[in-house]
Amino acid sequence: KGPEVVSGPGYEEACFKPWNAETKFFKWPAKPGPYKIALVNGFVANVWRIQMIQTAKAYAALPEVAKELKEFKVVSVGTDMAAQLGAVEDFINQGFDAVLIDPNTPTGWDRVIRLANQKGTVLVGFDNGIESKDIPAVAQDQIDLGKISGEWIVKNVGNKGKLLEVRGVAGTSVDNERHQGFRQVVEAPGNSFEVVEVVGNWAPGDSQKATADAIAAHGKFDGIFTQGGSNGTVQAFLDAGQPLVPMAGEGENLFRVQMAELQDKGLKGLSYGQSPAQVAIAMKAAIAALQGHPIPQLTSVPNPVVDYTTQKAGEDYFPELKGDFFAANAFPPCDIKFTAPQIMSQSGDNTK
Amino acid sequence: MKDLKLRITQNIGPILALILFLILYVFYSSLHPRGFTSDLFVQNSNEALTLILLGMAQTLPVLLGGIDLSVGPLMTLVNSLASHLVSGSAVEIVAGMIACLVVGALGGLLNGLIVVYGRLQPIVVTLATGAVFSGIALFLRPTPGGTVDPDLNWVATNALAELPATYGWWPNGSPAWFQFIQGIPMPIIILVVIVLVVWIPFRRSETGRACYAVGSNEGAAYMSGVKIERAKLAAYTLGGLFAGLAGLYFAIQTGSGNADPIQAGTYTLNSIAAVVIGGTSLFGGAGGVIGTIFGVAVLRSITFCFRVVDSDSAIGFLANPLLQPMFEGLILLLAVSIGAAGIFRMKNRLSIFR
Amino acid sequence: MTIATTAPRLKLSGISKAYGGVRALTDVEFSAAPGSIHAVLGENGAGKSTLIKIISGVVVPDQGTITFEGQNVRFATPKDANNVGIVSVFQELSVLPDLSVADNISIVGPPKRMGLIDQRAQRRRAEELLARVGCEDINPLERVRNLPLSRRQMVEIAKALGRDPKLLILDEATSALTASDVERVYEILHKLRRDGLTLLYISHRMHEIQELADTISVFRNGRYVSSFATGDKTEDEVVQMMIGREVTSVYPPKPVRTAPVKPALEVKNLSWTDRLKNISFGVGPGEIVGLGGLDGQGQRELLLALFGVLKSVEGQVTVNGRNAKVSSPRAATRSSVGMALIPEDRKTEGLMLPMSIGDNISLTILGRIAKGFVIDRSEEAKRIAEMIQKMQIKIGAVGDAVGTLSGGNQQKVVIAKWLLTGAKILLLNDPTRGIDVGTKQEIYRLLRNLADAGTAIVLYSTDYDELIGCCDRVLMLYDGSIVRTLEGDAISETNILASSFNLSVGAKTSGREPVSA
Amino acid sequence: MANTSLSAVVRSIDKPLLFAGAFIIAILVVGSVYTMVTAGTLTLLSPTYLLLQLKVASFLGIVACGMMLVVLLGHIDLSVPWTMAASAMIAAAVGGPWAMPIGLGVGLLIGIVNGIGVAYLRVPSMIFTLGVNVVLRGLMVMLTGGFSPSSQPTDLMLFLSKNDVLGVPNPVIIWALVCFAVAFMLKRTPLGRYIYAIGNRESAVYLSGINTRLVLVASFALCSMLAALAGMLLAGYSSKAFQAMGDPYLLPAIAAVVIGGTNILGGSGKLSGTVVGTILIVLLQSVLSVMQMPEAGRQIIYGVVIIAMLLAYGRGGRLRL
Ligand SMILES: Nc1ncnc2c1ncn2[C@@H]1O[C@H](COP(=O)(O)OP(=O)(O)OP(=O)(O)O)[C@@H](O)[C@H]1O
Ligand SMILES: Nc1ncnc2c1ncn2[C@@H]1O[C@H](COP(=O)(O)OP(=O)(O)OP(=O)(O)O)[C@@H](O)[C@H]1O
Ligand SMILES: O[C@@H]1[C@H](O)[C@H](O)CO[C@H]1O
Ligand SMILES: [Mg+2]
Ligand SMILES: [Mg+2]
Repeated sequence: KGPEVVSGPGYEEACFKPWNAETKFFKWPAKPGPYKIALVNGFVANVWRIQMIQTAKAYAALPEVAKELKEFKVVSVGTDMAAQLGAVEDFINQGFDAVLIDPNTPTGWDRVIRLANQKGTVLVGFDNGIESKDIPAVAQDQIDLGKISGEWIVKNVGNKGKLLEVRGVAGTSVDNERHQGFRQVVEAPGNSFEVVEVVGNWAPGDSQKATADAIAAHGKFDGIFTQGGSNGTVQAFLDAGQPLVPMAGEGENLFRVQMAELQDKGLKGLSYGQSPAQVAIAMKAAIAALQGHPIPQLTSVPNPVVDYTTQKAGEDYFPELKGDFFAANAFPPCDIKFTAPQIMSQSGDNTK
Repeated sequence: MKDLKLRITQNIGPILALILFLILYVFYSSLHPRGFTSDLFVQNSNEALTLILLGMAQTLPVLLGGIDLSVGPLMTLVNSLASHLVSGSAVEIVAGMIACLVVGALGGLLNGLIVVYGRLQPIVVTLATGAVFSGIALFLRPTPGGTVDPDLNWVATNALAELPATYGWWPNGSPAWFQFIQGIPMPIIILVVIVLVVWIPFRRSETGRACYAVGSNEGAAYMSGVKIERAKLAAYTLGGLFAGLAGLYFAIQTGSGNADPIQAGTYTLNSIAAVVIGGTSLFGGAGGVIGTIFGVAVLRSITFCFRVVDSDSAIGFLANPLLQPMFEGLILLLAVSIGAAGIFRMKNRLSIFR
Repeated sequence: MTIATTAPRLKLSGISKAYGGVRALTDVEFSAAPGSIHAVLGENGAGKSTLIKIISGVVVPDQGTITFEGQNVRFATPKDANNVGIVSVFQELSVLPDLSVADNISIVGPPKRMGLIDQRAQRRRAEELLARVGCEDINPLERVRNLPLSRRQMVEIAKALGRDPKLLILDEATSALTASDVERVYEILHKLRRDGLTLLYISHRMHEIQELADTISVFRNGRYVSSFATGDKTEDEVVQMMIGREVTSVYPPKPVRTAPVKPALEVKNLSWTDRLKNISFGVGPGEIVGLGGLDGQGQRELLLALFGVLKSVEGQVTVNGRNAKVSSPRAATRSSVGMALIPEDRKTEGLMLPMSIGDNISLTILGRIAKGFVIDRSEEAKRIAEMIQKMQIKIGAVGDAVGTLSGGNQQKVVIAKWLLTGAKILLLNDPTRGIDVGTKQEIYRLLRNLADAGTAIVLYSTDYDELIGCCDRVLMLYDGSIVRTLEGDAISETNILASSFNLSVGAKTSGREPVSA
Repeated sequence: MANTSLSAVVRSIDKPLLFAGAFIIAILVVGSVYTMVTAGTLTLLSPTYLLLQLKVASFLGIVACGMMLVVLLGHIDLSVPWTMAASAMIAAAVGGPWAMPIGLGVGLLIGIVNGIGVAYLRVPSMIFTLGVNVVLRGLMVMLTGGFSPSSQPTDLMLFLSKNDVLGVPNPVIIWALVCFAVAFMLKRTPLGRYIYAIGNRESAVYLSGINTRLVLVASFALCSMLAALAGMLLAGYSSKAFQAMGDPYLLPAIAAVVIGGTNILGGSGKLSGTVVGTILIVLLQSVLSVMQMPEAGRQIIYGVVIIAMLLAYGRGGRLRL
């Protein structure tokens, strides 16, 4: 059992953009709504995940979505793969129609996928990748994020010099793919960069410490690529009295504010967002699938990227907001339109 | 009769854990739309087994009066190793599994050797070896991946029925006696086998008792002519073996390897919590893995419950994903504080010191 | 009988042992014959325990040789000694509190079935051995933690017998035993002697030695003095050998009781769980009141109750006529109450063994000698020095760990820290257990002087000699209530033993409940 | 103690200090060789680098001071990570002049809760503080999720963590002050003596008429308040208070304390050791980072160093028999 594998065209291609030409489509037999949908998150104690959950709840609360939902349940199982597999299987057993997954690891999903197919449950992965080709997933191209950053750096630095790469949490696929993409570009023939690599764990504190050390040991840099905790890296340069240089970083609001304020001090910035709003696309995909529409096995979510020249206050970043959040939060083609501030300021306890 | 009373008072910890588990589990399975089914039981035991095995690994050092901060990393190390070794031909698979368990045992033995001959405190030794194990794991599996035999994965994570089915033992129907037991989840069978074949004999052996003796009063044990070094080494090695089993099952269950140090840390801390809830004294000398099994059951049941509470019910707030993490903590605190009830019943204040 | 008759079973020659700076034993010659109960006497710190530890493989001597049954032996661990038949019951008990009595008794070499411990057989074995030492009342499944000290010592003895030793060593193994237990142990030891065992017996109770030993060896500060048959020398001569000076009467004279003063401490209908029942008595300033009776009749609980350690105690306690609400040791030590308790077990309740002698002594008064938040160190040093001097504590330096002192000196430290507080009501829980005659004498004097200076003293002792020698009054406890009060000449061995023995039937069932974990 | 015997002094002339000190030098040498070879510089020996390390070390150092107090009692505080985060995040959320006092208040509160759990409920600290850590994490998820609080440190936090006095970074000065205060408390006040005493034998201290529960609660409170202080300084330093900001501080803090020669079972240890232990850990982390050692290698070296240090001087004696 399980979905029928069909070839395009898919449904709402503008929103559900197939990863590439080879990407196949899944088609489940249409079910009458309203549906029971669950979201199984892993680690929860970081802003990105919290914002993601908030977005999911806000999206589920939209009238046009709400009418499709009988129940929407969210659990965060922490960094424990067994618990995450268990939770998904539990919701399958409970007879949920679809389960959205922000996976702790890309591997190990075969069993639950097999069960889901037996019971006709739709699973949709998002954010961190899932290796299996038998489950529909929504993802941003992390390798591409690395490449974009690399190309932008080459554009702004020229094709030689000393670069600082601040990496994310070791062992995660997100970290690895961004790293690969970046290296592919800067190590491409024609470029001669010396790249100094440190680990910042996507956290400002760690990034700042690692950057400060790197500056102390290696002196001046000509360009920076960081995966997160971006403002920490900027801070380290300021503290060390080092001239700011072109830098590609994550989508934290605080970093974008710095990009705006410090550009004439040399911080030419690029900010790519791993958007927490992916979750909304995943839910939209799940509902579509349940309604019998074909959806891509791998939906490519456009990588929201702004740089110091293109970003607009009040839209791409929010100087007046002191809160901590990821600025990129809207996907117009999928008519997902909340701004991050809307999301983060809604009160915590509106569960549907 | 008098003895029964004595036995109960002496095992009050595990008994309390069992009761607590039953309460939570009945609550969960009664709210569960499908009720208590074989599927449910299979899923729940899959989810619990790895932590149970790791809790067992933690129990031994704790019985000695120590603690082992390296069980999680060691499990992760074996898990990463298994993702390289446990695949291919039947022979390769078996050999691979044995290799994994040996590595686990050796890891435990290493801890034991440093603790005994280095005469260092277990908590700091394992804090350090834990880092080393994590490092090796990351080295083996820089990113999650690898493969473990899919049939093995399927068999080990389903009801017993799938065992003959997967390997086609009885092409023309399974024998009658099998019908009775085929509903039992594989993880439960694995657990029972391990307890019967490894733990019970150890517990009843002289060395096993020596571990309790050492944990109870090392000096006295030494004076009484107990082979304290052998006991310690045995305990740590067995602990390592259990950690290895945890890592191996984890690999089989997830069909892959993952060196994530953060996950390793989570598992270590949960294993300690499970041991305590299971009624093993952190001072050593009293307790056992049976209690720990219930301890894990309690921990897991807490999270199970969050999946079934209805947001419009009286306890709907438990359904709020942004409140759950806090309530998880509060319930954990509650569970580990149950022992405190005893404190208030103590009529002699001296008995709280130990 | 004399020593030379038979070839010695055990022979030590030129044995020396030093712990860091401390010379515990110097060039010791010693031998013990088969079929003999051989008492080893000496002051605290004379080296008795060290000698025993060397014989039983706990510590390795720096020099010298040990010959056992003609063979030259070297023990690296107690196990080695066990293997040749040397079994010891140590001063610091070696019981395993969390294990059952049965497990403790068969901790090594348990009966086995198919390579595993045979629980049933082990239990039977325990029952037999316990019966042998007359403790049928102890349940083999009970955790040792829940037994009072005297029962634990009996378990230890049973455990030792279970290893059918050739050489059995009892290092103050009877220090907490009560009259009836002792009787029983004597019978056993005599039988073992008839069976040809060698027994080394260490005790500070003179009358025990006289009754039991056939041979006596005396040690003085780490050196072997001499051996002789019991009865060849008078008690006073022996004591003189031990402490190297005249001892006149061990006990200071009791003052003639004047008209009863109004009590400093008065207790009315004090009850606690089922262990204390309507206890009423008073202690006047200058009075030493003894608590007697078999061990485990509630004496310890009574002291703990007075000192505020026990919860939900009923009844009324008044100090100097004022109602004293003592709900914690802290409250008990308030200057308005001014109590002090010398606890049962100095190692776990009296001292922080790894900390310095000084830190241990001054602990009780830090609050008082602090100027604002800061300890006045010169004042502290002064007070400590005074106490060490006054109590004649034998120490290397005040900075040394108290754990390195011998039992007696450790006990002096415990007393010292309480005398510093200038307590007016002194509760003592068997304070001379494991303490040598010389030190005992000092302590008795001290108590009497304190009493004369107006301190009210309650003294529980498992040694009836002491009750007779020191107390102005003795309250005999049985099963949690005062059954008899002995006063003046009525405080006699016969009376005390009499009351003890009448009660001994009931006593069998009384020792079991937990005293303190 | 007023007059410890000379031998005792000599013995305690901190092996930890000597070994750890020597190792710190070794780390610097290795690091310098590396920079010399790769960049042809000796930056690791430059005052700027060393001051930077001291500055970075001060956060861990302050946490370790607090941790040492509870370790001396024979306990441990696993709630430090989210005590740091909670105090910093709440302080940032509150903002204004009251931010830091309230942050410290949060620490105090957490400490009291830990203290009550350990001293009154007698739950082993290892497990109670673990639970408290989970609860705090949950609370912060709720806070961020529900109210999107400001995460920006106040000017005071920024000043205390960024500025310096005569070239000495403020955090370093604060760390030094904390050290002096704690060392004095341990050496010269009754509370300090009680802490050591309880670490050796609580029952004896209790029977000496001392309110040991109060001592326990006070120590846990101090530990948490120091963690809170460190958290707020860290927020100032990285100009942001954020989820999980304390997570990288737990194990290093424990390691610093034990490398510094404090007995993990309580009862003995010196603050000077903890300070040196802190510096060792921070330098090690930094130099490994500078040498771009991959995570795997880092973990292994980290563990090996701790064991080596302890084997060198941390070996316990035999049981006292
Ligand atoms: N572990 C140790 N470390 C240092 N010194 C010790 C140790 N054990 C004993 N000593 C010292 O060795 C000497 C002999 O001690 P030992 O215990 O043998 O005396 P003892 O005769 O048994 O005294 P007591 O009658 O009080 O038991 C004492 O001065 C004691 O302080
Ligand atoms: N007091 C004791 N308590 C517990 N175990 C002991 C004790 N004394 C010795 N042992 C054990 O017996 C073994 C042999 O003792 P020994 O003194 O030869 O050790 P060792 O290897 O010489 O120690 P070191 O390395 O310090 O020289 C030791 O490894 C120790 O574990
Ligand atoms: O998974 C998310 C995103 O990948 C983001 O890049 C960082 O936070 C993690 O939790
Ligand atoms: Mg002795
Ligand atoms: Mg040696």
